Amino acid sequence: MSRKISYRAAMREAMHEALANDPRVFLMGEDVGRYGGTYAFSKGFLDEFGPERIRDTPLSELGFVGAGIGAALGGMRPIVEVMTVNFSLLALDQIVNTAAALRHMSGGQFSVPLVIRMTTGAGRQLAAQHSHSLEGWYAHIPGIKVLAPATIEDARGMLAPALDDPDPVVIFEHAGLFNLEGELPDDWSADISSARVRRAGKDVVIITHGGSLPKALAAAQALAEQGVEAEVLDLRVLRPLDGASIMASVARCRRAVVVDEGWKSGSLAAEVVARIMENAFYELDAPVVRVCSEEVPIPYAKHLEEAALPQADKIVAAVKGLFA
Amino acid sequence: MSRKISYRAAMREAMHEALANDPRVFLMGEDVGRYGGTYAFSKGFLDEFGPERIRDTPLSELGFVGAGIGAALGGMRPIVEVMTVNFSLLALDQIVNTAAALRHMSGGQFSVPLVIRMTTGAGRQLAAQHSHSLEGWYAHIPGIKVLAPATIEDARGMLAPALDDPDPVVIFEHAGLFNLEGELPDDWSADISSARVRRAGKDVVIITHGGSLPKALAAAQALAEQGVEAEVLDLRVLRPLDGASIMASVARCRRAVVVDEGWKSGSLAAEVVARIMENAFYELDAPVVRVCSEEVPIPYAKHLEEAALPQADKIVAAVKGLFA
Amino acid sequence: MTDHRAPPPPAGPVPWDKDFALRLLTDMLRIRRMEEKSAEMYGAGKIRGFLHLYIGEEATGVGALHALSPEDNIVATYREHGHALVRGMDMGAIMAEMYGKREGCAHGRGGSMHLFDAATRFYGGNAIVGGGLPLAVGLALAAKMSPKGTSFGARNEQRITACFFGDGAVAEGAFHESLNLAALWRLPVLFCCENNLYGMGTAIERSEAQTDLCLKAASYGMPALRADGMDIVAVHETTRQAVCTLRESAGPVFVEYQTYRFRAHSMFDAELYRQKAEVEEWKTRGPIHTFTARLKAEGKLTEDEFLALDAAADAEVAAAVAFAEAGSWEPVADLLNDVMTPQGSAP
Amino acid sequence: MTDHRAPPPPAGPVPWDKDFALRLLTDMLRIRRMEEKSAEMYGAGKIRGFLHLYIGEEATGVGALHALSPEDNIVATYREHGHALVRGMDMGAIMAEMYGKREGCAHGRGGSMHLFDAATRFYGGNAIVGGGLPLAVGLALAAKMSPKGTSFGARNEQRITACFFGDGAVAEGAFHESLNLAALWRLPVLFCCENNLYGMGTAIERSEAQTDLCLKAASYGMPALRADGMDIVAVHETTRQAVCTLRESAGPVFVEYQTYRFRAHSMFDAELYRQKAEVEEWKTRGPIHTFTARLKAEGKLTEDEFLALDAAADAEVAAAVAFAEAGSWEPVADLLNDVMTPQGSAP
Ligand SMILES: Cc1ncc(C[n+]2csc(CCOP(=O)(O)OP(=O)(O)O)c2C)c(N)n1
Ligand SMILES: Cc1ncc(C[n+]2csc(CCOP(=O)(O)OP(=O)(O)O)c2C)c(N)n1
Ligand SMILES: [Mg+2]
Ligand SMILES: [Mg+2]
Repeated sequence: MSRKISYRAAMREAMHEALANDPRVFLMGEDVGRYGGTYAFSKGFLDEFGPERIRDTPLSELGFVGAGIGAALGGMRPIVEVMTVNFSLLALDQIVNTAAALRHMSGGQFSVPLVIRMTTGAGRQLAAQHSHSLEGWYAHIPGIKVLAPATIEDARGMLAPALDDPDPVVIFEHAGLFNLEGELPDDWSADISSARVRRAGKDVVIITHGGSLPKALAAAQALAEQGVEAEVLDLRVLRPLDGASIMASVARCRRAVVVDEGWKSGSLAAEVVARIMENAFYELDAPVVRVCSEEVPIPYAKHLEEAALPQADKIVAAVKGLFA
Repeated sequence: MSRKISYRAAMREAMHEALANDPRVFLMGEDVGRYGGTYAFSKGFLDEFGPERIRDTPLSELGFVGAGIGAALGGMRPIVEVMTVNFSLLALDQIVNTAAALRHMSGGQFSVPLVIRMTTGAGRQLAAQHSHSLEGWYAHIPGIKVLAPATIEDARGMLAPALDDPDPVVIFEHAGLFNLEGELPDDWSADISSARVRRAGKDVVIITHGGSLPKALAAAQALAEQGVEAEVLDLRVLRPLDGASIMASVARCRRAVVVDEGWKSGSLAAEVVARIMENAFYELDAPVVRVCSEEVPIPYAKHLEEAALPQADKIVAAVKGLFA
Repeated sequence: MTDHRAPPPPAGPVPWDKDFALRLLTDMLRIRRMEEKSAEMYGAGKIRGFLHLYIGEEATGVGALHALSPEDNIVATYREHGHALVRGMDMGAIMAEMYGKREGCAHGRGGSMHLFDAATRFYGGNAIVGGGLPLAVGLALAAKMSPKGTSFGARNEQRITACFFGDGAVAEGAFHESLNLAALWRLPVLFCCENNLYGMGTAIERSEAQTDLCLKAASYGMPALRADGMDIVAVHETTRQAVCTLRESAGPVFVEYQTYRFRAHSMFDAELYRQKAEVEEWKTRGPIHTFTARLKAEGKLTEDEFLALDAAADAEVAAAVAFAEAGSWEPVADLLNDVMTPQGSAP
Repeated sequence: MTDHRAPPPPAGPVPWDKDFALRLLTDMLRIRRMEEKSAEMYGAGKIRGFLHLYIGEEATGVGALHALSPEDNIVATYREHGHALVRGMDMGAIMAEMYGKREGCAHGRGGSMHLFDAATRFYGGNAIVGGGLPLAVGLALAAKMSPKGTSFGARNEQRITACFFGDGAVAEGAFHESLNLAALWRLPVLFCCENNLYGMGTAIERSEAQTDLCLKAASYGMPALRADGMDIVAVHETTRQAVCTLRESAGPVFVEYQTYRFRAHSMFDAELYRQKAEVEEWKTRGPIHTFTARLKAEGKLTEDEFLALDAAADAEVAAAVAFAEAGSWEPVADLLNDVMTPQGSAP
């Protein structure tokens, strides 16, 4: 018995559950309280949990992310919401030099059980400063885990294990998914360690994550109508990558396309391709190709933004290229 | 007729020349003046050029890097020195959201002729917060150029074209190279667009940059003594990558090892491997492998730090693995 | 919910001749009508992305910018349509930019949050809160130290860089670093803080431990002035005074304009964080109708004249919309334009 | 070159009983001897990386930390050997850490700049200037809001988080954001600014437009106190007063300690930025010999007692060095330890 719910509502439920069940959990970030959350994720929470636990912060990304690290060290389980990945650039020093390194620098004396959530991605005509997809940057840093819930189940299920995790976990939520509606199964519990096949196939595997998953699924659907059975692998966990699942899909399909909204050069997709090169070179019937964002700051104009981002038709074309 | 000079002295000469020849050029950063430069690159400059042009800044990385962008917009040609890449995390917002995007956001009305120099890399037992190699992060950003002078000629020659460039150029100087001594040829002029073969070979190409170049050359030497002719390709320019030179070496050698001091996952090396996969798959006799840093915040203890970083013996072993 | 009681509406004599007074009134009307139309076009789907309206705050930008010279540099935020227009940008180029058309000031690459204009030294349009502050410091540094004969930044001791930012930006580290640098290096920066009491949904008392923003300037040894941002006379005279102080002290000056945003933060804001009554009370202090009333009371403006000005503004808006509608789309083939500067073209 | 004239040497009565006075003197001596030996061992190549000595500033850390309780949290910088020692860390564990040995407090992973100790709530050692400030705000937030019964952060209204940082850190955005957050949220943070007049080679007047650092606190509505950091009596009494103020006001307090670094910034500093004479003058204010003289003048200390204390410190140092020398290296096979927390082990 499942029920229909939106990605936004699922994430909201997950936060509500965490706040209701664990007094150490609190939500901190810009406009999470009175405003109701930039994307209405925490609407109503302020009245229910109060201003101490639904804590509106000043515009001080470096300061309140660092405060979240300190609060985690102090025994709390903070959920720090950075409004969008674009603003997280201001907090990177605290995330990379403190949160990720503290356990190691202290010889294992201190862990940082912190969850940082942020909206990522383009597609809403917000232009160059509001359209970054920097998950790949975060996935480069030892000492943190990086998640990308791309389905309703994961929006509902990934927060709990992230909060249970003794180390910093960064969760990327793609703005293009918030209004996604779908069936939430009764058992939506999720791990934060494995990739998952979202559509089975045998001719090619489309490896992707986050906001590109619906595009990959649409491409697979279109390809099916043309007789190509594309498998779709959702990475889900961007650090550490689930190499075994990637290699299993590649071994099965012998062809792969990696789709990633990050700019192509230095993208997370490059890491996936490199892993395939290192571990499944002899399984490949064709070189792996990438469908990423064009190397341009994301333009405002709709037609240019669409042209800059991965799209289902580009994925279809890339797949066909593998059989040409 | 060449002359013997150190990497530090070469970089110093390049800055001195720029300051002496172009009144729009000035040097700004922490301790570039009275202290003489953290690594003595600008020792004596204060007396010669004065405090306006050899401008000591407060500890305000975000602020003075942003001020450099504004000064460039205002007609100057600033050389902004961020003491080390580790501290540049505090300035990333200005570099990514302003310097790199401004020309595009303004529809081409404003360019940012700014040069940002920073020390990068590990190897001096400075531990987790002072040992980053994040060139790969910068190389992901459209709108900027990224350079890694790894030789005395490039330390001497790359600054001038970087200053002539109308767009932001970020120069990474690996601390392990500063005391490098060598012969500077009379013509040390350098381009900022191409990779260069530092040692010719035919059996395998070792692709690297920056502080790993001497290690790659040492490995090639050791391999030669064992009968393996390794070519060494110095990327020099990390964005945009010189794909043609990479593919030419790969086509010549049919085997490749990519060496990069960044952490393996999401490293610049991953991008190089992905490009080879996309463009030279059928030229390969074996999968390309990477020799990168281990996925650990760099430890202080000497033996652990050495074990965490790429070393000549690891490169030799990786190359031999390709022939196993 | 905090209640920000509005002080009594601006009143008192207008110390300007009719001509000047009407010029400022006209600019406020031009902004108001342009933005009302922008909101309408947003509803119609012609404008997308984020749209931050300046409605209610017009006196601040108009009064301040009229105290500056064409040689000065301007740095603004994502709530900058008004500043761009007063600065002298063509309304058609602004509207076309919001439409995403090639005829826009940035060919549709930037949109509402990224208006730029080299001709009027308008350095944008910045969607990162506080992001313009370091930029302004650098522009002032260039004006102070750039050698004679350099083209674009040609040395100009007289040149001021005015940087507009909101109350929310004051909490950012960028604010602290920028004010310190400007004061330490004695740079001609006019820090124009548009305090509209909220940063998105966060009231200033929940953002600042010290809500008297002028006290912040003191911690950098920087002179600070405050003006009623709803009173264009106070805004303009205070800004003129600030410019004098800046020239005499040969260093930066901080000005706080106390104003209020009548509309939602952006087009996606349910305004749960403030009471309708508070907004209504502030609307009684509206910069346009209060200034209009004062001018009429002084016999500097008749109803007919007002209607004529308003009609002219409407006509300009209609023409701007027509221009935007008639505009073209940049070809997708040009997507990668303006990422790097073409070789040879000097910046 | 600026000349920072030193005020007259600390003098006057010591308002403490002999026992307490000697405890503080002893701690200053222990730090001094430990660091002198560290410098020697650096020269001998036993210690590598960066080594930042606290020599000359001992009165600050010793006087301040003795005003705090074991329940309080401490956050420090890369110049933290002294704080770590006074806080109660074993000198052997500190020395072994600097040697990079497994027996070090962080098994040699951190080194001189990253001393940590959970047992004494010593949260490090931070090599990013200003990096510890937000951390301290968060620790105080946890102390204030963490629910009863949670193990590590067990709620403790009495718990203060003391954050040490230098004058150079004041220019960082992190300082601004952290002080505002602490004041805005009324958090029990004691901001301990060790103003030694230089940030590396940059004198404070080239770093701060406003060199009166206590005025900064005012811009956050935060009470501020100042103490002669070379006078351990002033440091301790002022810090005790600050703690009282913090408890009464139930909010953060800022304390500036005016001190001076006798040695180079790190082991790679040619000290071109200050005059020898300036250093020599400040040395006449040395915290240890001036305090010793005052105690002797009051008959609270005899030369023999002093020599005995000094000998004890030397002995402790010798033992610490022997411990470090005898220590072992972590096996390279364990390189990847302590990156992530092993499953099951609660943080
Ligand atoms: C660094 C950063 N953080 C968060 C945001 C999201 N945001 C956009 S506007 C805004 C409020 C800014 O308030 P204020 O500075 O007072 O300007 P106002 O909108 O009131 O004119 C916020 C939080 C942003 N754009 N940049
Ligand atoms: C963010 C950052 N920028 C630069 C540095 C390099 N650095 C290390 S210590 C230091 C000076 C700090 O001065 P201050 O805060 O006064 O502390 P002090 O060394 O005087 O105790 C600098 C510039 C750093 N570690 N972190
Ligand atoms: Mg505001
Ligand atoms: Mg100092």
